[in-house]
Amino acid sequence: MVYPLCVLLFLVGLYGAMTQKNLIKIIISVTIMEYAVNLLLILIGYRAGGIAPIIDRTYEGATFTPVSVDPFPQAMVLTAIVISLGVLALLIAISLRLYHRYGTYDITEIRRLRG
Amino acid sequence: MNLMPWLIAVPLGMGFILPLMPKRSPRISDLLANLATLLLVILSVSLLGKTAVYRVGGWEARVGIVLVLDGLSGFMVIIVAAISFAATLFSARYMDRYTARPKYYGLFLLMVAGMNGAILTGDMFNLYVFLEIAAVASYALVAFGCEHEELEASFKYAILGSVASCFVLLGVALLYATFGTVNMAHLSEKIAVVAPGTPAYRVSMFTVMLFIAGLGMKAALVPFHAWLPDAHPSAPAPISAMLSGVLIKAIGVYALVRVMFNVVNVAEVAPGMLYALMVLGTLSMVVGVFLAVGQWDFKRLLAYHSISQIGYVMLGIGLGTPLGILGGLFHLANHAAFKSLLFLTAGATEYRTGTRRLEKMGGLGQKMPVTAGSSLVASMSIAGVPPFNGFFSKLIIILACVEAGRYGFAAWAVIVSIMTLASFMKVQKYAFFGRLKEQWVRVREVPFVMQVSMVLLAILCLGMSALLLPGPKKAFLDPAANVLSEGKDYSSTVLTAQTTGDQIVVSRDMGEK
Amino acid sequence: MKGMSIIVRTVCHWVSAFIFLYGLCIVVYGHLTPGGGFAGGVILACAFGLMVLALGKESAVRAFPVGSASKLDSIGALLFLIIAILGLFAGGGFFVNFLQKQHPGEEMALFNAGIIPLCNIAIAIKVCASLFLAVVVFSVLRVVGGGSDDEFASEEEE
Amino acid sequence: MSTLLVLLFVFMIIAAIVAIHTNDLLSAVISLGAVGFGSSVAFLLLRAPDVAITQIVVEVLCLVLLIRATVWRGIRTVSGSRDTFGMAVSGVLVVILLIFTIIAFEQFPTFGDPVMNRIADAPANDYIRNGLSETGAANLVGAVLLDFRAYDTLGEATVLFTAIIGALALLRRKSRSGEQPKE
Repeated sequence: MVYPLCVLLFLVGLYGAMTQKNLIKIIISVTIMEYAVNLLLILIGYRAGGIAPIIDRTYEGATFTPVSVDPFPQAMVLTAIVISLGVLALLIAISLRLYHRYGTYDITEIRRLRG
Repeated sequence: MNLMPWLIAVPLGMGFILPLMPKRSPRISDLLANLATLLLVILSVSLLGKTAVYRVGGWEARVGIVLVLDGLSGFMVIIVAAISFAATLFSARYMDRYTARPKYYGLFLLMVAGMNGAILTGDMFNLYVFLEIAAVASYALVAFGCEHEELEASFKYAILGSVASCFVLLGVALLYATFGTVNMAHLSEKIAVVAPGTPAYRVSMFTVMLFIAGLGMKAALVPFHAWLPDAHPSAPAPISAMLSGVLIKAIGVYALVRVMFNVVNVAEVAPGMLYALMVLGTLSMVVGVFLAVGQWDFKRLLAYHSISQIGYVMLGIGLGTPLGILGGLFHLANHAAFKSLLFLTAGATEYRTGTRRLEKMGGLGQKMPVTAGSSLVASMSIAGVPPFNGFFSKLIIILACVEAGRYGFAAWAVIVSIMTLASFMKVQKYAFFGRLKEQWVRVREVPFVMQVSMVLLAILCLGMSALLLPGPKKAFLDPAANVLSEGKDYSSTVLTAQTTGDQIVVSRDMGEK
Repeated sequence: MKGMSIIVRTVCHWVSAFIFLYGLCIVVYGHLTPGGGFAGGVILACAFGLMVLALGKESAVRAFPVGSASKLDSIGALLFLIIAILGLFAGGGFFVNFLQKQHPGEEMALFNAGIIPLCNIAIAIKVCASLFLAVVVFSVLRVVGGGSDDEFASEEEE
Repeated sequence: MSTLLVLLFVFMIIAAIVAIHTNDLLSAVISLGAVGFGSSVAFLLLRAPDVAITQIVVEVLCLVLLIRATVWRGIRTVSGSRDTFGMAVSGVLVVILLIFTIIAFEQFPTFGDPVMNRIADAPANDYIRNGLSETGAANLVGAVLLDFRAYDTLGEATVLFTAIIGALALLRRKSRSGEQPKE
């Protein structure tokens, strides 16, 4: 039940990225897609009734191994979050410059190229 | 000491240092950037012919990240290094028109580092990370001039690129959930034993589709090509040369082929996927050339031809036969040389005349002999005129199609080749031959370093036909093609590599077979 | 750009100091508790961002000049790479955790885990500097639609 | 636990739909914030405190950047007509993708059953078993991030560096030097 909902979130973002006409709305849609993928990775690593993958004095050695959730997807998601922050900053910079040139955020009015 | 990590550390470190350089004295940045790319050429040539596995952080392949140098990645690294050296040499004078040169070179070298990282990595998630480095740097470089068209093209490119990266990351996540690992060799070992029809098989096929969509978008295969004809012409000329010459190959074609042949090994697991690759390739080939024929913008025309030529590469590799793969990879290398040369000559004419419209040019050959000469060489190569490299690679691809019994595909390849020839005859006629127009009487040849970089690439275009001679073929092309045609050997090569004292892990030479 | 009212300014001054300390704490204890270089670096940048928003750009830039932020950005990234390359010379491989291999610290101690805390610090410097730059540059731009280059004022002082 | 997560996801999907369909940019950005904070809470519920901390601070920063970039400049509403045909085509495409994904997820490992249970030689097992003894870091996410897979983290830092350098380069005051090639 949880996985399909996560995919649905991804597809909502994809739908937005395909249909929106406003630069900021497109950026928001792409960000939603990235959130959905991050959530999916963390869902994959979850262990029912598990604990966070941080060893402290109460859980040491053998008692920790069978209860910890998977630390690997968490590390991947941390990386992915920072990458999406970087991409977001660059996209905002491009759209600011576009606004400066064209005076609008509407892509139907930003159309000098034909491709 | 093993030289492999330096292929990434050198451009990365220089990319970090260059933005610190003073803006007032651009020559320091020129010098450092050229030094870095020259060093990359030396490093990559010195690694030629080796097969090695490097364990980053000293962890074994399963646990940590490995860098894998085999025939294919060595081949790609040399192409990237050679083209980026020519491009930095060209930039030294071409970029006089722009400000913020230290940032330009910084982004350039970070893009090269991203490509080298993506080529050398043996880990799916690491592939995603380095893909993003190269892609993010290229988004910024496309918009570097900050003009209307450049920003528009860059935004379109960046959004499509981000969506594509999301697909790639989704694919990596699904593979991890199913097989518990993201190491390419380890994954390949696990996918090889999956029986068709099982849930794991279904997930891996879905993942391959995600990768075709995501990486195909980066490689500009036809249904996903919309960004390329805008983005590539808009960038400064050396960047266009890098994007068309190597970026779409390193993070598009190479990554896709690596995943499909070495990780999933579609040739055995799902031959239908290879057929899909061939269809996409042929579609790109045909659509690209039809869109190119009517173009009058020099760089835009070249960009459409990039789509078409990538189609050839995909068709050759998609055949899956050893000859087809050889032809595809050879065409990939050739295309890197002649397409970047064509973009540089287009940049050189624009540098002097200030226009990219072909109908406004004319007779420039009299005033710019070096540019015209190298452009002629590159045009003949891309059009497949006999003594030049493009002829041989296209011939091999067509022969491979015939050999595999795919006559329809072979026919399309011949037709597209003829149309390419027609299109480039038009370019030569309007731009460099004919009567010199009144307004271009005072045009002069471009500065010396720009000539040097164009002549270097022209010599490369001429000399690359020699790669088909038995000796060079055995050293350069065969090992690369073997990596793909013997796709399932990849995992055993990486996983059984023996550790020695200095972490240099050399296994059996894959080129020997 | 002007700042906000005096109450907001005073509160933000105090609060940003605490946020800053919290960020440092997250960075330094990154290998023992949740957090690490990235989270900590972003928190540090948020402390500066709060100052930019509340006190106005001038006072924030006085505390952390844009020129040195852009230098720190490169230096932080370079430090991380240098740690990686040091592993090549001291530990026999790129990114080898040579400190931990040679001098394993006491488990659960602050000075432990070899290069991990060092990497956290380098990353924090880098992330903080670059995000501070992003906040400053995006919030001080005076963008007028359809303008030419001259009306475009992104100030990155040398 | 599972019901809570489902409710959280439904909330996030609604917020995402609002973010995409509202005509007011400020509401759209705030709804994006709702999605982000929702995912941060989800990370906390899924026992990923590192990710939750990072997500929440990154979210704050994203919102600040987006609001300062757009709404602050007085651009509040989305104008322009909607392209019904494009929406229909995208809708069909999304539905097709949804069907494909549901097929792919049909016998996907059940939720709460991580790879360590199913696959003996998964690297995650090594990380959990030997992470502390081999790297000395008690926070295993930190151990994976900065020791086992530190190379990824170098790449990640580079992406951020590249993006910021790129943004600074794009927002420079003058893009052309105005210097004509010397004749």
